[in-house]
Amino acid sequence: MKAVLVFFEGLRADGHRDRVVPSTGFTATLTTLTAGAMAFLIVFALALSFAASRLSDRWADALQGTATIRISAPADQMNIQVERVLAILSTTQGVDAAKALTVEEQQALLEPWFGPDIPLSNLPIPRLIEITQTDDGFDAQGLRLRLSAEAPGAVLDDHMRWRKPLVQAAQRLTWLGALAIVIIAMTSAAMVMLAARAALAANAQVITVLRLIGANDAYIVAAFVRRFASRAFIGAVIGVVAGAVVVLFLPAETANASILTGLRFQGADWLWLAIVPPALACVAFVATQLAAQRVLGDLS
Amino acid sequence: MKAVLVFFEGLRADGHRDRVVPSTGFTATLTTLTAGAMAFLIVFALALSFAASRLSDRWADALQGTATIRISAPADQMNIQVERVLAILSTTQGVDAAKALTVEEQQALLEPWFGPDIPLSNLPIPRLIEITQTDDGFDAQGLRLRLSAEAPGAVLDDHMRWRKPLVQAAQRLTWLGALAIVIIAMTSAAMVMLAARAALAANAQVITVLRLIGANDAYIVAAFVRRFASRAFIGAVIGVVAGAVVVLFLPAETANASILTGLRFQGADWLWLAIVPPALACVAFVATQLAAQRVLGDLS
Amino acid sequence: MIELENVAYSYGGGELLSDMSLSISSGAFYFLTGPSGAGKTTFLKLCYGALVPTVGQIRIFGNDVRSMSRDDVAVMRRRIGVVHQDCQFIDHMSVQDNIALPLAVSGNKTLAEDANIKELLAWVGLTKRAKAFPPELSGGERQRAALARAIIMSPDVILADEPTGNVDWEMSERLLQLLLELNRMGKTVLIASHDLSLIRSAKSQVQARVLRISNRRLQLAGANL
Amino acid sequence: MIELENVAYSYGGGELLSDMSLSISSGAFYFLTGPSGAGKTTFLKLCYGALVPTVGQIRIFGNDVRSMSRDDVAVMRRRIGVVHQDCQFIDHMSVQDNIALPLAVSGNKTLAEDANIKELLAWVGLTKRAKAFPPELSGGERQRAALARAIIMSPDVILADEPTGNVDWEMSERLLQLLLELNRMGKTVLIASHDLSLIRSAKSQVQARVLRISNRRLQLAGANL
Ligand SMILES: Nc1ncnc2c1ncn2[C@@H]1O[C@H](COP(=O)(O)OP(=O)(O)OP(=O)(O)O)[C@@H](O)[C@H]1O
Ligand SMILES: Nc1ncnc2c1ncn2[C@@H]1O[C@H](COP(=O)(O)OP(=O)(O)OP(=O)(O)O)[C@@H](O)[C@H]1O
Ligand SMILES: [Mg+2]
Ligand SMILES: [Mg+2]
Repeated sequence: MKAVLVFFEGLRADGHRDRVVPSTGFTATLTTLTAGAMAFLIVFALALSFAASRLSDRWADALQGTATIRISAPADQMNIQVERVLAILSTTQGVDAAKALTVEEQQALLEPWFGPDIPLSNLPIPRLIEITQTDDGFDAQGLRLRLSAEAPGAVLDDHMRWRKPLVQAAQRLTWLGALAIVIIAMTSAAMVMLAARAALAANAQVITVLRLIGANDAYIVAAFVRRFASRAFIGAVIGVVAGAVVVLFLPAETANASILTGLRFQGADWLWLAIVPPALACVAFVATQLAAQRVLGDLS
Repeated sequence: MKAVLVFFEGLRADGHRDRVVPSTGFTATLTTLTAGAMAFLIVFALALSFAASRLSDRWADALQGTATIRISAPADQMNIQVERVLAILSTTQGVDAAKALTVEEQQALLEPWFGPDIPLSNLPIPRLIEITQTDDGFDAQGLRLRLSAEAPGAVLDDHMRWRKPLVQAAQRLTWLGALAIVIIAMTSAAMVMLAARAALAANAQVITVLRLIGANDAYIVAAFVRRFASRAFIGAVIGVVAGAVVVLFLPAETANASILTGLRFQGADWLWLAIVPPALACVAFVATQLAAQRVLGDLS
Repeated sequence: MIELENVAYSYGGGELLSDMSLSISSGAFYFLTGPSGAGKTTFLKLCYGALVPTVGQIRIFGNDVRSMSRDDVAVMRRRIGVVHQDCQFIDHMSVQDNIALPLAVSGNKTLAEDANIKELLAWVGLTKRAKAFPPELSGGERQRAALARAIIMSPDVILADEPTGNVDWEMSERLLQLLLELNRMGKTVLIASHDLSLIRSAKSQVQARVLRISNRRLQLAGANL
Repeated sequence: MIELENVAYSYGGGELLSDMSLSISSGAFYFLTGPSGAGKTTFLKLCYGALVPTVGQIRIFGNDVRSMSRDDVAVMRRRIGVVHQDCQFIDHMSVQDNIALPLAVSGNKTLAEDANIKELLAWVGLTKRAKAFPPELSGGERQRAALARAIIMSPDVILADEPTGNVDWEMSERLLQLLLELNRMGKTVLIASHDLSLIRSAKSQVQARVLRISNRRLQLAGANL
């Protein structure tokens, strides 16, 4: 309860009280500069993290979207089976579109391996149906069961073999990005805390004088908390802006490097930056409050 | 010249002079803690950077290692052409090994598309030769020219189409890792500088007293420089060790996620960690020297 | 106002002050003397609650110091004006703001007191230095500023530790007049000083009692000055 | 030793000190008086090169202060012992170490001087407090420690700013004896003080000259004390 009162007392502006804490000098700028440097780092951690998660999204999208059904059947049965499989697919949840490949398309697929002259039309080769999945994907196991019951010549290949390592790689990238941001955010909080405490230690005389002339603890704590929290906020705003400007001026993604997105923030990502200054100000607020109360505890 | 003298004067141990700078108290630990936190971050930046570069190396290796030659020829000419191509390859620089695929191997390649029953042996399909490149790779253009002259039915496919975006992605990952480490290292240097200056500002009285009783500038600067540089060094050692321990305890790379290497340092990477403490100590050294000289400049 | 009962104090080594009993009554004028290091400053610190006695009881305005909360101590200090021996100020605020600080801190900022500050500054001879910063003051000016800050709240008790250690004879006479004036208005005054001529001068104008710390004990010095 | 020629000094506003000429000769004993804020501390700062005159010339040990390098000033200060009005110490070093600091700083640490420190501590009455830290000292003890630190290097000139402002009469007599002793050994002594009885006591034992700052000028006070 008392802490809450101190909190609100801390946010009420008071001209005289604000002047009690020095507004210039080196120890005064320590909190600002630290919050600035840390906000700058956090911007990069965010940028890295978003880039990693975009990259992994793209990989997942690119791979997860497709599957293939291969139908082997005697020549006269072939078209019936293809029809039947397409019918099954049209009622399968998670299948966005299904399309039987034409002979020319199948030939194009094989070209890298056999050149353009392979006489496919004369061969009893299987037909391929390409499936585009919806975002949720379909139940491969269920589909396999239905296919084996209704179209025994059809084999589903959901490309799992190719997909798995890349999806794992993408997940790990996202995870690394998140780890980086957690570690940088935690270190930043520690640094801002450290700076606030150091600035407070350098202002021990102000606290002593105030206590001696009869200021109560809430007044003293509030004077420092307001100043330091606002300094951390201002510093963090400067740091975020500087970081954002640098990120903006980084080489943009080149057109053909589409598989890896650039480091720039995109769309709503920018909003995350707005959280950084209040967060660092809160850290400074709490750190100053604790440190001031500790210094005061030593004064009778 | 004078700066050099001050440098060596700064590193000479002197019991009394060392005691002149407080060894305890909050502002005293500021430099240590800052260097520690920053070294901790640098360890992660290094880990990220190494992981990115290993990842991109693997991608490049996996893709760059192979190429294929497809030979289409009348059935009777086929074996002669294959022999001739293999002969050409054996004298081509940058080709590590070349091997004609057997019919079974070609069948296995096609299986995903056509099932196991495709009657390849009866077909006039081209033969494939798999090439393993050396690290340097071969000159694809030159090889194509030779092939078109000596074995007109052979077509070289160096997988460039598939490779390019992935190699670019890998390069970009390495570049991001390097960017992260440069930014974190620069911010760390700035923070250590800031901490040293703040600690010095808090010790202004010591400087004033020393100047008043007749200590010359070299003595005063040396006293602070030694202390702060060694504090930064100790803090950085602690930070590096803490960071290394955390990195060690991160989940190791799982066996099947082989495409993305883990965050752990490997082999000689560990040596890089040894550079961090001396580097931060140097930053503290220079920062303290400059700051002390500035404070002294204000004292008559 | 301030009552000590069998009070003893020690900083950790042997006892510095032992077995002191005293009742400082309202409106009295005291001097406190004793050799350097005898414990005068320590005694004053006990009187304004900065130190808690190791033995015995101290009551300030009727409250036992041991039972006071931190905020009680803060409020109590607004009723006791203290001139510290090593006067500390807030170095980035002007002398005038420093002197007015107790008003701001206790929330009693009114125009009447604004006029009061001007008068007070004139009395301690700091009108010209009102806009200066504390580190720019001379030793005597600091002491005078500290005295002004101590009495701006018009406290019930004034404790002054060597308030004239760095000022010349004329100025210390002038400051004494100020303190005598306040005493006449009913304030209790206790001055720690080793300036015998100041004590003599005061004794000729007011019925001042002289306390002496010797052999770790508080003694009432008689007319033997 | 220290020569002033038409020196004036101003902190930025009007001139605080004007047109002062003086030659402090070796082995002399000076007192400096003047009202609080007259510029005594400023005058002493000019004498040990902490301030450079705005007008005129000051030569210390024959060197013009304006032409001295920073290291020259440092070396010169080892020959001038100064007791500052607001004595500052290195708070995390013991009193004894603080007093010995000038020796360490100038590289003259020998055993002989170690014995010297003990003797000096005894003389200023700080033997028992030798291991204490400066913030634990009483006001008078600080001043005595500052005096001990000023004379440990056995300097040619001793400048003391109110060295007895916080000590009782007996102790100030004792400190005066120490300074007189040093003066007899040939050291030049200059004491800024407003303690008239101290000045009188000194005049009865040595041929002391009394300088007075009034109306921004330096005057030699005659026998009119
Ligand atoms: N914080 C402290 N810790 C330990 N000892 C202390 C502390 N403060 C003061 N002392 C010691 O207690 C003794 C009394 O100190 P005090 O300041 O009360 O003396 P005083 O009578 O005011 O002397 P002065 O006239 O020199 O100011 C001194 O010897 C001093 O060294
Ligand atoms: N750094 C400064 N900047 C501006 N004015 C200053 C500065 N230092 C001192 N003064 C002013 O110069 C005047 C003389 O100061 P000085 O300290 O020399 O006086 P003093 O004779 O030593 O007085 P006291 O006996 O009170 O110590 C004072 O009015 C003081 O306010
Ligand atoms: Mg005292
Ligand atoms: Mg002075």
